[in-house]
Amino acid sequence: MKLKFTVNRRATTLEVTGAERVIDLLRERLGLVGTKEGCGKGECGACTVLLDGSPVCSCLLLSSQVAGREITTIEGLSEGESLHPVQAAFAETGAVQCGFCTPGLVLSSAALLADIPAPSREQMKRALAGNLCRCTGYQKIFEAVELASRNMRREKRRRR
Amino acid sequence: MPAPRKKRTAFAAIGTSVPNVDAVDKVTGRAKYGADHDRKGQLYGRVKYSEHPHALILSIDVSRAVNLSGVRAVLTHADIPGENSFGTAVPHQVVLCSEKVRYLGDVVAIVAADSEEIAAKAVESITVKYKILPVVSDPVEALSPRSPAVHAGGNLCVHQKVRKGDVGTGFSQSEVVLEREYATQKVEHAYMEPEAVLAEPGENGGITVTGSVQNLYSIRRGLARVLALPLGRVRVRQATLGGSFGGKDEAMTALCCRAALLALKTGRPVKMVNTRENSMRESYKRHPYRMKYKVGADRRGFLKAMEITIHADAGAYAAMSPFVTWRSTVQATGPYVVPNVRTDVYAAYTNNCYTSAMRGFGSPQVCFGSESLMDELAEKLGMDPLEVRLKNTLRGRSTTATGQKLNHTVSVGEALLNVTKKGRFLKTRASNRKHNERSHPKKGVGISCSYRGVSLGAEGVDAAGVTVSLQTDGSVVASSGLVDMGQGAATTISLMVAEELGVTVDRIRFLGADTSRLPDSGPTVASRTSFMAGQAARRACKEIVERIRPVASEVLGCPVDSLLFRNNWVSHSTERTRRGPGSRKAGRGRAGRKRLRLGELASLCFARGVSLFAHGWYRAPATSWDERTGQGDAYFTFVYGANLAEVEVDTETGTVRVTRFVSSHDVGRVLNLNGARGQVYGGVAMGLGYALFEEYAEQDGRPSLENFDEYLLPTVSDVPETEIVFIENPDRLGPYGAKSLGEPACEIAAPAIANAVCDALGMRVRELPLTLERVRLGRGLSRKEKRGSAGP
Amino acid sequence: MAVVGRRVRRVESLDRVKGVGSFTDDLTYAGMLHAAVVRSPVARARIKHIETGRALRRAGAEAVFTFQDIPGRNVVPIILEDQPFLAEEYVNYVGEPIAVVLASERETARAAAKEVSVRLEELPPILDLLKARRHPRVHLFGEDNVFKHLRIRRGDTAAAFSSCDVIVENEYRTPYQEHAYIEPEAMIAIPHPDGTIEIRGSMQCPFYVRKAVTSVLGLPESRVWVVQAATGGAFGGKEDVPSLLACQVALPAWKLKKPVKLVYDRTEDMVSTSKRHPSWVRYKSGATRDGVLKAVEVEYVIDGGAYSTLSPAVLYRGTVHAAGPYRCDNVKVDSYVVATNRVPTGAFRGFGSPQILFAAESQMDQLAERLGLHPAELRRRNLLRAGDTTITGQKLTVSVGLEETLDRVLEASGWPTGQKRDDGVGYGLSTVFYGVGLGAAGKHLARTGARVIVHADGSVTFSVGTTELGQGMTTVLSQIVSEELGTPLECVQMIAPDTSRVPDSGPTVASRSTTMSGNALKDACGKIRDVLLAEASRALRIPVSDLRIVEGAIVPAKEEGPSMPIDEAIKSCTTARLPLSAEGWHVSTSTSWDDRTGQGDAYVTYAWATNLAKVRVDRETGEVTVLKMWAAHDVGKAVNPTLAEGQIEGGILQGLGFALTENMFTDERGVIVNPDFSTYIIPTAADSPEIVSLLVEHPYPDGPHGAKGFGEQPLMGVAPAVANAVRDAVGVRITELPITPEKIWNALRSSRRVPVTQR
Amino acid sequence: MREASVIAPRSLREALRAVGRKGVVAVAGGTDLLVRLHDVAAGERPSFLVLDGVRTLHSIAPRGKGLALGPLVTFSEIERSSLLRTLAPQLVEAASVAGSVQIRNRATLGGNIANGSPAGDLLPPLYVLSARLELSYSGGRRQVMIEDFFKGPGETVLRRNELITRVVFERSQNRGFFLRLAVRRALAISKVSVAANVSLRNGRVQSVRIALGAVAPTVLRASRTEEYLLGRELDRDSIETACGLASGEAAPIDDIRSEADYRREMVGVLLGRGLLRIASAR
Repeated sequence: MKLKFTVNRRATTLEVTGAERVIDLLRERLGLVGTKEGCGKGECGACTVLLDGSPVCSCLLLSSQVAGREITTIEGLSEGESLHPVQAAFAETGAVQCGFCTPGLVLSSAALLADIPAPSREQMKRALAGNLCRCTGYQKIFEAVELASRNMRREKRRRR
Repeated sequence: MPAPRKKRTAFAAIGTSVPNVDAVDKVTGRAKYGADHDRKGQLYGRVKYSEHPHALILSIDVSRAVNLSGVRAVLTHADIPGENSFGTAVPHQVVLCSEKVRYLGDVVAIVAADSEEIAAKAVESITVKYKILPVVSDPVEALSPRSPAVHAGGNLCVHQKVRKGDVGTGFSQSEVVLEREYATQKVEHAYMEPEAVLAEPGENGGITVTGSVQNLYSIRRGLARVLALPLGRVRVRQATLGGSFGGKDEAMTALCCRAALLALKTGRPVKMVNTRENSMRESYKRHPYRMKYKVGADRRGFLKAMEITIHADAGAYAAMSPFVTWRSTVQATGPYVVPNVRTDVYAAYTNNCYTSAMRGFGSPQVCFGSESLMDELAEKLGMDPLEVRLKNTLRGRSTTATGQKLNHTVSVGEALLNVTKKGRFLKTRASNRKHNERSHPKKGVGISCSYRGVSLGAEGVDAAGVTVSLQTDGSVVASSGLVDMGQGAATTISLMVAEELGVTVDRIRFLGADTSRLPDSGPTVASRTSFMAGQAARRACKEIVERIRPVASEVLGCPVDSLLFRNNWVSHSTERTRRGPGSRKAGRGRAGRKRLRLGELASLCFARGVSLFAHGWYRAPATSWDERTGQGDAYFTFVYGANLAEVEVDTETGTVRVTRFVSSHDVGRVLNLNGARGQVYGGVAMGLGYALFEEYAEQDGRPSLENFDEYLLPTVSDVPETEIVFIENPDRLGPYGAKSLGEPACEIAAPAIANAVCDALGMRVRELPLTLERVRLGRGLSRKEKRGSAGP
Repeated sequence: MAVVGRRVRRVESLDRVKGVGSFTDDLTYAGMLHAAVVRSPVARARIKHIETGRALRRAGAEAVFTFQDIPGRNVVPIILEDQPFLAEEYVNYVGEPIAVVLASERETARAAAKEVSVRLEELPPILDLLKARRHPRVHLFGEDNVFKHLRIRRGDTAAAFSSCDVIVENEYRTPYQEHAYIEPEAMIAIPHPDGTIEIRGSMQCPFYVRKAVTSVLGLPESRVWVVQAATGGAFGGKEDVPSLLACQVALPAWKLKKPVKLVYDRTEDMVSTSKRHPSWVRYKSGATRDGVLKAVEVEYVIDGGAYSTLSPAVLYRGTVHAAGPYRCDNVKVDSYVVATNRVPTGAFRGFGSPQILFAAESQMDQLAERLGLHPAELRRRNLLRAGDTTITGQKLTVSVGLEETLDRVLEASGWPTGQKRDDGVGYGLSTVFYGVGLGAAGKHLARTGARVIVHADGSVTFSVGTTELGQGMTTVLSQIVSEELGTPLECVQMIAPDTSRVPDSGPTVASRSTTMSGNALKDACGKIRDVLLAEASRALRIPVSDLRIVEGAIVPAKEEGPSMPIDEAIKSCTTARLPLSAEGWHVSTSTSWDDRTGQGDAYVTYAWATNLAKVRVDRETGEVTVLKMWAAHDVGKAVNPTLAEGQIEGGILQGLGFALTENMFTDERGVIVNPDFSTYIIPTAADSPEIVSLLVEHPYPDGPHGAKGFGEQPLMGVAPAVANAVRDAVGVRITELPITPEKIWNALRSSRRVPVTQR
Repeated sequence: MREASVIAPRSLREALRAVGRKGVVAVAGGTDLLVRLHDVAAGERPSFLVLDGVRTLHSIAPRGKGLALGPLVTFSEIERSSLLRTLAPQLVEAASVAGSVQIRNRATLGGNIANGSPAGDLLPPLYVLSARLELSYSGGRRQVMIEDFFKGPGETVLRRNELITRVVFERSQNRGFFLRLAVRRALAISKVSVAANVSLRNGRVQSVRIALGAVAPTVLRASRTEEYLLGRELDRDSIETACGLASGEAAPIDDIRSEADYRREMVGVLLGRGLLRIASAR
């Protein structure tokens, strides 16, 4: 079947069977290897992508389920040299250690901040619980979300 | 067949004949050349060429290209983060033209797309408006004040000179004075592998390029400058090189910069591979020279003075022209003692394809000039060509044209005698004369000789580094900042490491260069690799041996200086002489050990904390140069060689067949016999093409050919049987006495052939190549511009 | 100092947040095949026949390789060389590799691997570590199934116990802990036409990998080059295991002359790769009334699984750490690592010490309780200070900041002492220490090399033989280079380790990368500084000895006088072709060990830490909520405090997993039944408590800028702190990890039963 | 999963035509199904009937006094629905603690039901809301009460040619809850869960439904407990007794998540906490 969908704001058409996992489509067909596979069972969240803005596990998603929909991967979160505020904050606060879980965590955090601009720690924990990280102990990740939140709100105020 | 060499007992590995260490990859087709590197998700880059040899750019419209589906980036000069130019001598070579185009190979825009096809389509859809300017195409006219300027500072690229003695006095002492003009053509390197590169975004915003690069460090400099990155973030790696001959330097810098710009812009790997047409159009060539020689000699044939004026066509950019022409000034007189010399070499900018380094590097042109001249002088004096040469050749303690007193064994005479003896020069010459009176085709025999400075010389301070790492199992990894480009550097350096550490070559891995892992070792040019990298490798090895000796001595219970490292074993040297290192009955160490595998020794050393890793750095001996007078010790040592060619010329058709070739070179020491022979065979073939067929002709800045259908290279049937006589006068500076060979083998083939042709014809042709027309009619045909060759 | 000690941004973090693909599975090569491993389904059996026909008939399947295809030795050399790369006659654990299947697609390979049928004659396995020693019938290793027995004999414990006022004796157990790095094990082998083979993958120890591949393929080391790809977490789990994977790809790649990739499926990874050793400890401690620890007697048994791998070294660390960071004159330790028919266990952050420290620190609290002393007070009376001697007889001279870590934690936490609470909230303390580096057990490996190149524009590239695993080595080493050469950090770039480019630098384990590679880099930088200073000296006409590098310039040591910017010195050296590149080499201070008595200078130095856990325990459900953790670590010098905190926070959360949820269950046939993230429970963001990290700096003179490694330590004291806190909260002591609600509930139930409505 | 084929219907009719075919498996969110198929080789995988495209299966709508939910309503949609928050708070509570954000964004009501796990978090709430399932097949449909739908772990009465097309339930009474215990705070399967739906009149229990999750082969109604509570005041004694009864009704097992005794006891603890909450909210 011909799959038409949007990947990182770009209309994309691919010939697919429909039964491929979206993660394979992204990694193998589109070369978007920022999306990682850590368990293949939706438990670790390393494969998180945004489907119409909401975090989902791309390892539990069939290509036919994304027809007509919009996917954002880590590569699509920012353009060129620029960084999304969440990306910048992760780098700044030391929220990155081995980095394998980072793309998923960044996307989940970005989705959280789009939904709740100034989340509490509890809200963060709820929103990020689907992304396992074995290195950081999550503390610096919380700090990163807080920093990104502050920066995004400041930027919004400045624009107004 | 080449003369058999006696194996020297002093060495284990040096001088043996081993296959190139990369031979298996190449014969199995598994070697990975520039275009064989691919990455998932890579894009394909293409260039938009200038449509005019000389024009001002009024506007560049990329809007249609940008909107094509599958196009990921379209870049122009405005997108360059750093400087929009590079160049070793004059950093003015433009990456993406902004105001002006200077030759047809200039590029105004680049495209990255999902496929080659889309990229090509995108390039076509770019429109550029120009204001056409008059074309500068003649290097002599270019220097006239009336000529339009290719570059803002005028068209003089460089003026090199030598002033020795007083030529006026010299000519006044001369009984014979000859004035002759010679010309050589522009030729293409014609490496079989066109330029190719894969650029990948690297760590930390850096860039990694892998491709068919010859001089990694100069390309890295260009990339860092254009991309505004620190050198440490720019990583250049060499793919297996499918030939270079000096050709994959600036042309590759431009390609690498363009690919890298696209890769950094898109965040994806970008591959760019030149078609042969692109390569022919854009890549630089060997300088065409117009040479005026005036020579004076006494009646006995001794040279008194030489005055030489040369005009070189630099083309659109300076590239290596200042260095190429400098070597020409040093070698212009040929390997002769000339008391009074005045040489001027001018290189001028034109709107022709630019010229730069090519095997020989400014010497093949002047070798043709000086060696044709010597034959003409001989004829004028009524002497034979050998006699007049032998009278004048440089000898030990002679002083060169640049005033350098030679303090090593000077063997140009020996080389001449070698080839003339082997080729029975005088006898053949006499019998040819008789034959030619009656029969067709006409036969001729010619000789040539040269001296050549080793390495970079006073062009720059010369140094190189090699890292050697002995592994705990006794195998070795060596890596060099100078590269193997097909000339066999990997093998030569491996042999030296084998010699120093006493390992067999199969235990050594030679690593391709990587700019981030090895310090800048200068360019892999000027036949300097064996010499410079060889010395550096030996230093590294010696350092390791120094560190591990004490441990070996302790284990074997013998003095440090009696240890012998050979064939992956360490033993007492005294034992070796009696029974050989493999003997069981060899002497007994303190620990009851007689000998030790190198691997055991290495593990033992590692466990004791001895470092098995060393970096050798070798700085070449000093050279000197006085810009004003062109006097000085131009090179720290020289090599010498002589060639002899026999030809048959069909005077009805102009067809020339080289029937025999004899080549003799003093290389100091043959390191790898196989490799050395290969360099000579290849050099002769290249010189033959230069002499007989090859010409990259241009008219008003437009080339008249674009591929090998019209650019003729020697085929297997054109190449003569070549006999080789190596001379080994070990140089006190060289590794094991070795000097160099790669370029000498090439520079004097053409004059030997030309002299032979002239001998057969009984007529002098002073212009290369000796095409059918020149041989038959005494002049060349002018070529018409090729259809479509100037298209986008 | 300009850069060292600053909270600079991790150098690779920009690439990581952008998702730049540099992990193993992100790499693809033309013509690449995928491998899958055929594994033993049973714990112990004799192999009768391997049938590959059906697998090979599957479309896309390319080849199957068994031990018969191995050109070199069928051994994965680690310490004892008892582990075959592919099983020959016997299989000894569930998941043991038997064959490797190759196919064009990963899924095809995995499917085909299932179709390789192995006929087995099952044999009775040993699955219990306590039954393994001197098992009457099954001999898996030697006569007694003991891979290694270590002992410490110090003083006279029997006599000492008789003089003790309080003696506490208990048994403790800890289970498997799985590393659960988020990136599964992954490896690629690329055969090159020049007769070399490149191994690229997720790993800690490229030189171990090289050794394994050379052994299996029978090649010289020069022809095997191992490059670490970005590694998505390791924690010890990528220390010895990648050697196996590398062989699993190298053999087919070498035979087929094609690149081969292998990425373990998460379940395969959990079933077949190493874990933390399950342990059993019998611990007896005695103290006098005034709170002096008089005697300790320990029997420590850990389950090494079917092959020895790194177990002897793991046991060594556990043995040295057996009594905790205390003075004790009478110590008797007997520790054993035994062979069973279970997956080989190996390195995991802490390396044999978290298990024994769980016991040791649980003991200390019980002693305190019995003595009526506050846990902090008892520890203070016994902890090691400069001038003291450890239980291995090592005299400590400098960099002993244990007491300060205790003070800092007590001060920061405001731990309310003495009052009795009834809110289910409790506090638990642990003080621990960590021997830095490989210690005497690995002293033959205790060396590192480095290469530094200063480029013409002053930018610097360097390479070392140790690896970045997420711990921040690259950044810390970049900071050290930047500091040494006065180059801005942005211009320093580390090049990924490649065994052919750097000297064998031993493994990246034992929290040794900062100290060892840092020192090697200092050595290399020093050589380059000498060249730069000599050049400046020539130009400035000031003797080298009177010059120094300060903030990007070479300046006279005395106030006045001309100076030279570093850049200019570099340019001048470059023009003169002076070598601005150097190799560095560092051999660690010597250590010693007497196998008979267990006495010696076990490690070059030690890191020290105090942990305090505040928990709430739900008396009805037994659920433990960790409310807050405080941790103070003496790290010598924090080269980058942000990264050091990152190590503490990450280690604590792993420690909490070890303490509370992580457990791997094996059924009666030796099959692990919960090999995935939905059943093997590691902490999520929602489980992460507030963590207060405190850095204490007692410089270690032989470390770069005083730094000593400590990356493992944060995990080590967490479980006992939690166990002690649970005891403090609800009065039950759990001696077997993990501390599950069920265990607490059972303990509470057996103590009393209270109706729900009355609580 | 490359080789398996896919049917992606745009209408219910198309979907129903496909569902009966041999080797066809319906996929809703896929969060359980694709986990189960993770280790199944490509060649052995079923054809997927991907239901995403059938619009009518996504709706949340009032029906009569209750609600009708399409089976493709996701956990996240349940969590965020203000309608459900007032009408079925148990369901909202259950939906909001299950899995993770990523899972809740894909996991569906219908999938959770069809999956048939006794630990499925939405099931106890549906039990206490007396949910009725509409099962459709080509040419007809039937209704099944949720309690009659399950036969055992992973076993249901859903026929091969049927799809769950609607879940209808009454609105919750004035008091209800869902409580559970799990091995960690998120991303975990319940060890034990309790849902209740209680109405009180004059302080006495007028109606009550209690369902227990993960303590028997299927979700269990604690009917003896319900019977006991009916008509009683919710006080310490009655709650204590109810807890004891409920524990007795549970039939849990030991597994890797927990132990039978513990689970049994926790049924009582959770029920007690929920009932105390109700009692104290009066």
